[in-house]
Amino acid sequence: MAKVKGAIVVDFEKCKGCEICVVSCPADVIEMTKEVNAKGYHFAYAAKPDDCTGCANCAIVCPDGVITVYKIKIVVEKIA
Amino acid sequence: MEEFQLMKGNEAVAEAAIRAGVDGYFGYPITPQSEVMEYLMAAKPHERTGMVVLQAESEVAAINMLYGGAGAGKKVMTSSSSPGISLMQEGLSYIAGAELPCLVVNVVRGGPGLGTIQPSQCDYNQATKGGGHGDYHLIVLAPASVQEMADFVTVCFDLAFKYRNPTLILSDGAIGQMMEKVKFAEQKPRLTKAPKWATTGKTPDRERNIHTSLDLDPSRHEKFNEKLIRKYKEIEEKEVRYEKILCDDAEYLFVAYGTSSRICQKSIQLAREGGIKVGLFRPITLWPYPKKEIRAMTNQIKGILTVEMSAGQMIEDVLLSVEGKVKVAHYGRTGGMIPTPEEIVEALKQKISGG
Amino acid sequence: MAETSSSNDIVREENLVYAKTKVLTDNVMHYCPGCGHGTTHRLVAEVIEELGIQSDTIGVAPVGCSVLMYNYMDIDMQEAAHGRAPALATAIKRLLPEKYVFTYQGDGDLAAIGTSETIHACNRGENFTIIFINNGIYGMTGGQMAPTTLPNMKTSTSPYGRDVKMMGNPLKMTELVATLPGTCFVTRQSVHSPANVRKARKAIKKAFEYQNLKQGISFVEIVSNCSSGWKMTPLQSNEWMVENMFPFYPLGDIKIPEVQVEQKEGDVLHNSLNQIDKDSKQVKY
Amino acid sequence: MTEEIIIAGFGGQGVLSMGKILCYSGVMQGQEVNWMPSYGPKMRGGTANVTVILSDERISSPILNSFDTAILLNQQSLDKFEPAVKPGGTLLYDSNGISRHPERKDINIYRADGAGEAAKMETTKTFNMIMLGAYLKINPIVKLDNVTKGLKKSLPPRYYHLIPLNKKAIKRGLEIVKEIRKV
Repeated sequence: MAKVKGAIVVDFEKCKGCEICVVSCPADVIEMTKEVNAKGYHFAYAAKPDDCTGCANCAIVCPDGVITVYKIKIVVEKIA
Repeated sequence: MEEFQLMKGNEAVAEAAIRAGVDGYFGYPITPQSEVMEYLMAAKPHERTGMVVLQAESEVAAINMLYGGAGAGKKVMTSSSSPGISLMQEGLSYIAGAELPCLVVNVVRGGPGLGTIQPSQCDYNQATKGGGHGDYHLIVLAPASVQEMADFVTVCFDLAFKYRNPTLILSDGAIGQMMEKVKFAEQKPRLTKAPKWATTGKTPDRERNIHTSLDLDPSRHEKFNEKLIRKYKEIEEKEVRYEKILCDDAEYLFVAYGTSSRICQKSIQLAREGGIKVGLFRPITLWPYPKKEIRAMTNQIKGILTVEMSAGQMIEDVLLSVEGKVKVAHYGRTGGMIPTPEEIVEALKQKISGG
Repeated sequence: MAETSSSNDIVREENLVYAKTKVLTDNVMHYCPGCGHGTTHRLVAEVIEELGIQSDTIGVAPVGCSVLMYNYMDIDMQEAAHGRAPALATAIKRLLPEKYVFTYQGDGDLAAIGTSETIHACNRGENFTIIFINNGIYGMTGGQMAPTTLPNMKTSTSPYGRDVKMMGNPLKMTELVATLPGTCFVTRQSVHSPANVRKARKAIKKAFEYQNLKQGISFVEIVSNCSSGWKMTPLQSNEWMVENMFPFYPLGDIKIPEVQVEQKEGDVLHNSLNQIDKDSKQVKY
Repeated sequence: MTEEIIIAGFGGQGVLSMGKILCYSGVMQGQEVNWMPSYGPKMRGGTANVTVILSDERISSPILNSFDTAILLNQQSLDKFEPAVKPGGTLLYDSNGISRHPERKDINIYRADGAGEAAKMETTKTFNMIMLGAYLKINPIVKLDNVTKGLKKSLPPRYYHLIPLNKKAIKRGLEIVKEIRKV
């Protein structure tokens, strides 16, 4: 059985904290940080990275193109 | 060798444009220059050279088409008359600000406003002092014959590309509408190789080309303006053109350009018949203005009459040139009226030479 | 169940599924947080990359918020005077007919000061693409009423709401240009959600491909937000847009050419262009 | 030699084209020429005039106040341009519809009933060529062969068949011109 697993990398210095990625993530992976970046914005990060499927919804709605998305298929083995 | 043709100034500009290898003409009809586009449309330059001729929806659109075409590295031109040229000032300022080459032909008519359709020289200030917003200059040439209407098309494009600056032919309804003999240069090919600054698509071997006149950083923009100023200085040093007629023994001088310079030649004849030794200094480039050359004349002459079909616009440049050394007066007619040779002689007597 | 990889294992070049296109520069865009301009710039850049036309594309930037677009796109661009982008693009495309030319214009630029240039370029059937951002407001100058401002919508120059009796009606430029014989493909999209972004991207791609039909302007309106001008958070502005803008400016294709550009894997656009030229006599609109 | 001519009459009488043919004839014999029309929204039946200059030298002003020759084809033009003829100059007019004839004593005055003659020919469009012929009788500044060449240059090829008729009209003009007064 194969499962898709993803990861996002946020260029947080370029993030403007608009939160559109947050509402666009079907797996509720993304949240905003409490701290701010050099420009004073709370920025997006993968709060629940394990739930990321690499669907790239966050990246394609990001107005500033700050999210890069990776994805692998992993084999889940049953433990006998 | 090609034979002479008999043509209107407006038609000569059009034929010269095709022969000069102009890539695009964009214009909007207005009297007294509509023959330019009419001739071009009839001459099928798209078949002769591949030249694009397009009737735009307005002068505003036409000049901005020039802006686009010039950015793409092409030889582009338009023609219009006074009210239309006013509408083009926005685009001219942008083209000057983006340092792009183009040619605009102004066949001047009487103003202000809708004015009249008769010949005038009332757009001198607009043409030579910038015209639109910002510290910039057009290179301005004033033809005095149909032959020069044709010749200056090539001259202007050479200057426009050499300095990456818009150029303007300042003509008027008389030169546009009158017919004279004209001989055209051989057909030149259109530009096939784009200048390196042209927006033709960014290839991997170069940085992207951007044409803009915007810089939100004033200190950087000041540097850009200083660069423009240096360019204009260089043009002032190198590109002044003028003609002197019967100046060798002249005690008095007419300074006149375009149509009025032609009329003054008749006036010289009349004045000399009456014993007044007068010559003509004809600026061909109105910007850069032949200041040094006019000043040099002050050693020899007693007074200057500028003759303009305006309330007196070029006289300011003459005054700046002579720096108070000799008396300078103006004679002109306005609103599309043209001074006659006799009137000019009378004005010379009354204002300058006496008797 | 046990995972066989960690996040560090996933973030590798070979696993990349989405990264910013190289047709965008690394300059940080000056737009406000959540602004649709950024997304739309990216889509245009992605389409240029996908079609492999970076070295054949010339863009024309407007005056408005996107005046500095040329700082963000790694392509040849010209900055137009306010409203005149279609005039520039007309000349560029006519003088370089083999290139891809597009204008990028806001609603003040395209639908107010540049109405004449827009309508006449569309009506002449120039073969370039217009990307039109409609956020119902003048963003750059600080939130004044635009020709596209909705009835009763508050702006700095309609502080009590747009009174259409006094201030006139919103202008639906997209429907208007669709009626002109010189337009080929006219559509209205948005970029506020992943699904809409995907649709908008397809539309922009088509709009560029349709330049090869030589059947006229391809016109893509993007209904967008303006959180600063509307005085909302980015998320609120998107919600407001869905509730208020979309009913007035409904999304979807308004005009499509009957002949579609075929896209096969590895196809060079110019091949399909030749085919289209052969077929074009049968095209009806 | 410089000849400064004003031709004036009703629009549609062929005033401008008479000037043009004269200019072309001058070009054919290597002269400098200038043709300066009154322009603008001139309607058929309105007034039209054109200044024509032929010279062996560079031409100065295209705008003139006085003329060596005036060819005047209606009363309005006669009234306006009779005073503009230089003393000793020439005035040629068509007498059709003229109630006040030229009065000056210091100029040469000629008359040709061109309109009447044109009515007798196949088409009244020959009027201007009759008057041109009359002028060339008074002052043969251009050779008739050069006029033929000039006609050919100024007409589009589709009108070449009209050249013989025009030549006939010019010849008729040569015959009918009458000297009224000579200084």
